[in-house]
Order: sequence, then structure tokens, then C-alpha cells
Amino acid sequence: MAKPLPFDDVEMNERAESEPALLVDVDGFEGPLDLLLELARRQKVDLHRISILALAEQYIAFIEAARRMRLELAADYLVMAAWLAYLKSRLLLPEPPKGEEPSAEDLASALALRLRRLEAIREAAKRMGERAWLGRDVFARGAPEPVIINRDSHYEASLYDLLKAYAVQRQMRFNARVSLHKRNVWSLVEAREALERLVGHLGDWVTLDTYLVEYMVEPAMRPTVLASALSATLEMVREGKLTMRQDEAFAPVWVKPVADPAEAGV
Amino acid sequence: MLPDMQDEAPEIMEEDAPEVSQGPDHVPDHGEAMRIAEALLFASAAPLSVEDLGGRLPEGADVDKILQDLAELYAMRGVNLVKVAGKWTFRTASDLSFVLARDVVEQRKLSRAAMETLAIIAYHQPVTRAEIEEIRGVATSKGTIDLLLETSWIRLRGRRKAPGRPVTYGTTPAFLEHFGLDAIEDLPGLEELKGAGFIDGRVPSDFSVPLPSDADALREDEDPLDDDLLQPLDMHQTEAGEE
Amino acid sequence: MLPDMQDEAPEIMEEDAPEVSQGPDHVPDHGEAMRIAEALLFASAAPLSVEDLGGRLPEGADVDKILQDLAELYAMRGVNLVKVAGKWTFRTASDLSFVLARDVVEQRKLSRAAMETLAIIAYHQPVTRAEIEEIRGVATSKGTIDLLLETSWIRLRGRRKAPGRPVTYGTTPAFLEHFGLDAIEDLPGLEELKGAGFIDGRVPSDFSVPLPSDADALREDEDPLDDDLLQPLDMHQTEAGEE
Repeated sequence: MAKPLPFDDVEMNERAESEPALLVDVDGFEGPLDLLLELARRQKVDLHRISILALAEQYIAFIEAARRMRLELAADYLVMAAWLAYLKSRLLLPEPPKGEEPSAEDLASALALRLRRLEAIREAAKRMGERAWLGRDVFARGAPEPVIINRDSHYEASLYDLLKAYAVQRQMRFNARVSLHKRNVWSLVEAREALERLVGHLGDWVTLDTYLVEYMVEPAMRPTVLASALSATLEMVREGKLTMRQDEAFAPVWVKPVADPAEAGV
Repeated sequence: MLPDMQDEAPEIMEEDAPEVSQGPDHVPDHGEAMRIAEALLFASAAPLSVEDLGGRLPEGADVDKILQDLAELYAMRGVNLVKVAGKWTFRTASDLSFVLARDVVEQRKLSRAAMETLAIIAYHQPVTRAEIEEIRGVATSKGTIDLLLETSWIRLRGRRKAPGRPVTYGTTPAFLEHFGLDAIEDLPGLEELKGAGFIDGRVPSDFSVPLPSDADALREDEDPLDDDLLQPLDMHQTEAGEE
Repeated sequence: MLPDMQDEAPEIMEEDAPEVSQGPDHVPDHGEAMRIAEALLFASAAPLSVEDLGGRLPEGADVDKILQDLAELYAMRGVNLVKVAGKWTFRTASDLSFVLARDVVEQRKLSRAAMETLAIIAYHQPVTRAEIEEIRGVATSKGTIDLLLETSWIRLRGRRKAPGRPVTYGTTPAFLEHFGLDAIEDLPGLEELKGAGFIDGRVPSDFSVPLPSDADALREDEDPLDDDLLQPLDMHQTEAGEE
């Protein structure tokens, strides 16, 4: 498209009726078909009896006038002009023997049909525009009243669910009672992790027992905590991270982090 | 025949006495049902279907008769009961627009091109952009279709089973509501357009002139929209590329 | 019915043809002014004052009379013209407000905790919250009891004659109805639960399933609820304080 035609509202109605001669200006037209329709209206005859030949001549004359005035025309208009020039020559020449091509008369009536269709839809659009539009001519209730929604919860539960919940619940409790006590063990891994965490916070000698108090809230845990902690400490001493000492048998075990791994030793 | 309605049952001793219908089976009072329908229609922000109303009116109410009577009752009033897009609603009488027009928030006026395009879509649906352009004899700007989609009066229906699988357009219930139409068949001048050979140039020789249809069901020559093209933006980009 | 859309005005030649009101300058009769007022009141988003209407009605219209006549016209209808805060508006007739209410029933499933609590209340009633907790081995949230009270399947029965006088819970007739039980004694006992496969494996010798009773009469160890504690809220606050 060389030049898009203006699409916004153009007051077409005033233009058509008042002008004695069509000004050479395509700006007001919605394409070549619209221009043709306007030219056809100027023949002041029913579109069914329109002279396509006369129309073609008028259109071509209009386009030529526009070109003389060096008006820039969209390609659509020129294509239509070329086609109409062809149609005009076909209409003026005697019909060639029946060939494959449609006859000039067929082409002319097809163009007339297109014009009638455009005219018809124009009329339809006009009538639609004249209808009572909602929000322009007719109005809905300005203040609709809301529907109040009462929510009512209805709970689903079957007797099966109820009995199952009860049985499972009760059974879980008596099963729990007959099961063996799980042995609580402070594993070596846990002991090692706990000690590694402690090491960073210590400055001086401390008794190992001090650290372990928090793990020994349950008396039953005491042996496993002591055993695992001692093993983990020994391992860390071997790695040079801790120093440990015990003053005598059964005395508290003292530990101290090694500031410089080179000092490591028992 | 109506069953014998005995309001005051005589003391029937016989075992086989016909039971007097009572309570919920009782045919509801027509006037009362009309009042309820009136209240519902007045209160609602959107038009109500016969089914919507039926579900809210007393059991056994004759919804069609109620609507007919209400429409008659209001026919000469400043507010009318009208049917739009198959549903019922109250609207101000169309002859009173001159008093009410002052309330209008300045509406964007449709351009002639947009109005024509809308008319072609309405009368010719399902229709492709190429068909719209053929009728108007001019390229349709992307803006026109976008603007109409924005009004929610038109929608993408599907794709024509034809080379290029172009998108088909049709109108929406909002279109009917806006123009005060009960159904698309009520478009003004439809018969004349049919006579003018407008609907439709593509008609095959069997001469079954199809009327416009805004039914949700796709026509035989339509395919559903592909999921990835439900985005209008993509669709237009594609089309723009073809120009 | 659609208002008659006359696309082409019939050529009225009669001088005395009933004139449709023509623009603001035309002084219409009282009936026409009523129609206009009706349309204005219908379309307005807010109630209109006498002054608002006066400014929109034809010159010389008797606004008070118009409003009075309209109010009368609508007095028995489903919609009434009413005056609120000094301004006029249409409102659903007050006796029909129920038609604007819609009941929505939401199907909800009981949580496992609620189901277990309900089962324990059913079997062990009258039972206190502390007893429920002892059987379940976990604390029962206030929400669970509230939810069960909401289902109306459980009720507050009384107070246990024990330190702290805790509230006792029991089931209701609605419970029986919902679970299809003729009487609470129909809840299966231990042997039946075992037979149905709900309980399997070794059952300790001291394990028992109580024979439930939902009799209204209070047990010996129950006191009536005090009046001031019939409010579930108060009751729960008290209980919460004990925790």
C-alpha cells in the first residue's frame, strides 16, 4: 500500500450532496470502490441500471485529472483505473468468439454487483448506527442491587470415615504401648558434629563433661553420650584439632582446641 | 382437566379418597411470581435468561407468561422489559434517549470504516479479513479490527478451511446486547441484503443462502483456532506480514 | 417484547396524531413527565433529589406530584419507589429481599483431626476436652471443636463435676441423622469393629470400646451448663486460660 487512506471519521454525507462537480481529491474516499460508488450515485439512476461503461470513463477521467495535478494516488486507485480501462475497451469492441474468459458483460455485471453490495452494507451500517445503542440511547439499571450470597458449609463425612478414624486412633495408641522402647543412641557422627561446633567457641581448657551436659538431660543417655564423645575427641586429637588431658583415672577429661595445629599433641 | 381442588376437605372416611394437594404442589400466585420476577430483573446488573428466572421463581411458575405479562405492563412506561441476546432485562424506553443522553460519558465514536467493518462482520459472519476487504474494496487497517475486538462486540471464531487458513470473525452476545437485538437474525434489513445478493457472494450453486450465524459451533468450512493463535497480537502480526 | 424500533417513521399526515415528545422544549403531559422521571430514576447510579429531577424534567412539571404518583404506581409492585436520605430511588420491595439472597452450599470435608475428635466424642460421650486429648495423645485445637459445633453434630452437654468443671461434649440427633444411625448405641462395638476389619492384630486385654450414650439426661458426674457459659466463645476462652 503506497498510502494508507485516512480511516477515522470523515463527514462523507455533507460532501456528496452539496458539490456540483467532484473535486479531484481522493482523501475523502475509502478506496477505489467507494469512489466508484460515489461516481455511480452521480449518474442518479438505480444501481441495477447503472452504465458501467460511463462509470469506467468517469473514473478514468477522475484519475487522469488527479495525475495532471500531480496528486499522489494510492496503488489501489491506479490498479482499478487500469482494470476499468481494460473493461472499457472490452465493452467497446465486438465480443470475440466464446472463449475461456468471462465476457465483458459478465465483468461489468460483477462490478455492478460489488457496488450494490457495498451500497447495501453501507445502508446496513447506517441502520445499525441508528439503532438504540445501549449506553447512548437506552440505559440499563444505574444502580443494580447486589445479590447477597449466604454461604452454608455442608460437611461431608461417612460412617465409614468415622469408624475408621476411631479405630485407627485407638489402635495406634495400644500399638504404641506394646512396642519396644527405641534405644536412644548418640551416634559417633552426631558426637563428632557437636564437638566440631564447640571447638570454635572455646579458648581455654574445659572439662568435656561441661559440654555434654546438655545431651545428658536423660540419665539413660549418659553412657552413650560419654562413649561417643570420647571416641570423637580422640579422633579429633589424632587429627590435630584438639588437645586433651586427664589428670588421673576417672578424673574429668579436659579438652582445648589447638590454635596452631603444629602444637598438637597429647 | 384440572384436579378437583378442594380447599376444605370434607371429612372423607373412605380409604380411597383422592388426596388434596397442599403446600409446595400448590400452583403459585401469578401476581406474586410477577413481583418476584420484576424484582430480580430490576436488581440484576445483567440480563437474565428464562432459566435464570425459572430457578429463582416459585416452583411451577409459568416464566414465559410472567415475562410476557411484565413486558406488556411496562410497554408504555419509561422503562421497558426487553429481550436482548436471548435474555431479559429492563431498559429505559428508546424514545426517551433525548432526556437521558446528557448522562452519557463521551463515548468513542466509531469511524465510518469501523462501522462498516462491524456491519460486514455482523451480516456476513463467519467472515475473514480478506472477505471484508473484498466487499469494502480497500485494505482494512489493523487498528480497525483491534478497535472492534476491544469493544468486545466481535471475536475470533476459528480458521477458514482454505489456503492460508485465515481467521474468521463473528459477533458476540455483547454485540446483541449493545444494539438491543434478541438474536443475530433480528439485524435490520437482513432480507433486503439477501435480496441484493450480499449474503453471500461466495455461495455455491446449490443456492443455499446462508444467514449470518453467531452460533458458537463452527461451520463446516471452519477449523478451531489453534491454541498458539488465540493471542490476537500474534494473529495480527502474522496477518500483517502477509500484506 | 422489544420496543418498536421504527427505522422509517411512518408518514403521519393527521394533524391530531399523538405526538411523541419532541425535544426538551415540548411540554409533555403529566404521563409523559412520569415516564421521563421513571427512566431517570431507573438509569441513575445514585438516588435523585427533587431538584435533580426538576432540572431534567420538562419545564413546569410538578415534580412532587410525579413522584407521588410514581410511588403509588409502584407501591404494590416488586420494585418500589422509595425516599432514602431525602432522595428518591427504586428499590426491591422489602418483602422480596429474600429473592436477592442466594444460598450457596459448600461441600467440605472434615479434617482427620476433626474426624478423630468427632469419633471420640461419639464413643466416649459425655467427654471433656482433656479426655479427648488423653485418648488422642495430642492437644485438640480450639478450631477443631468449633468446627464440629458448626456442623451441629456435637453439642455442649454440661460440666464435669471435677476440678475446673470442664465442659462435657456429646453428639446430637443431627449426628445420628447424618451418619444414618437409628440410635447412638448402634455404633459398632469392639467385636464388630474387629469383624469389619477396622481393628486387627493383637488387642491388649485392657482395651475396650465404650457403649456410647447420648441421652439428654445428665450423668451423675455432670452438672448443667451455667447460663452465662452457654456462649461457646466464653467457654473456649475459659478453657484456653487453663492451658
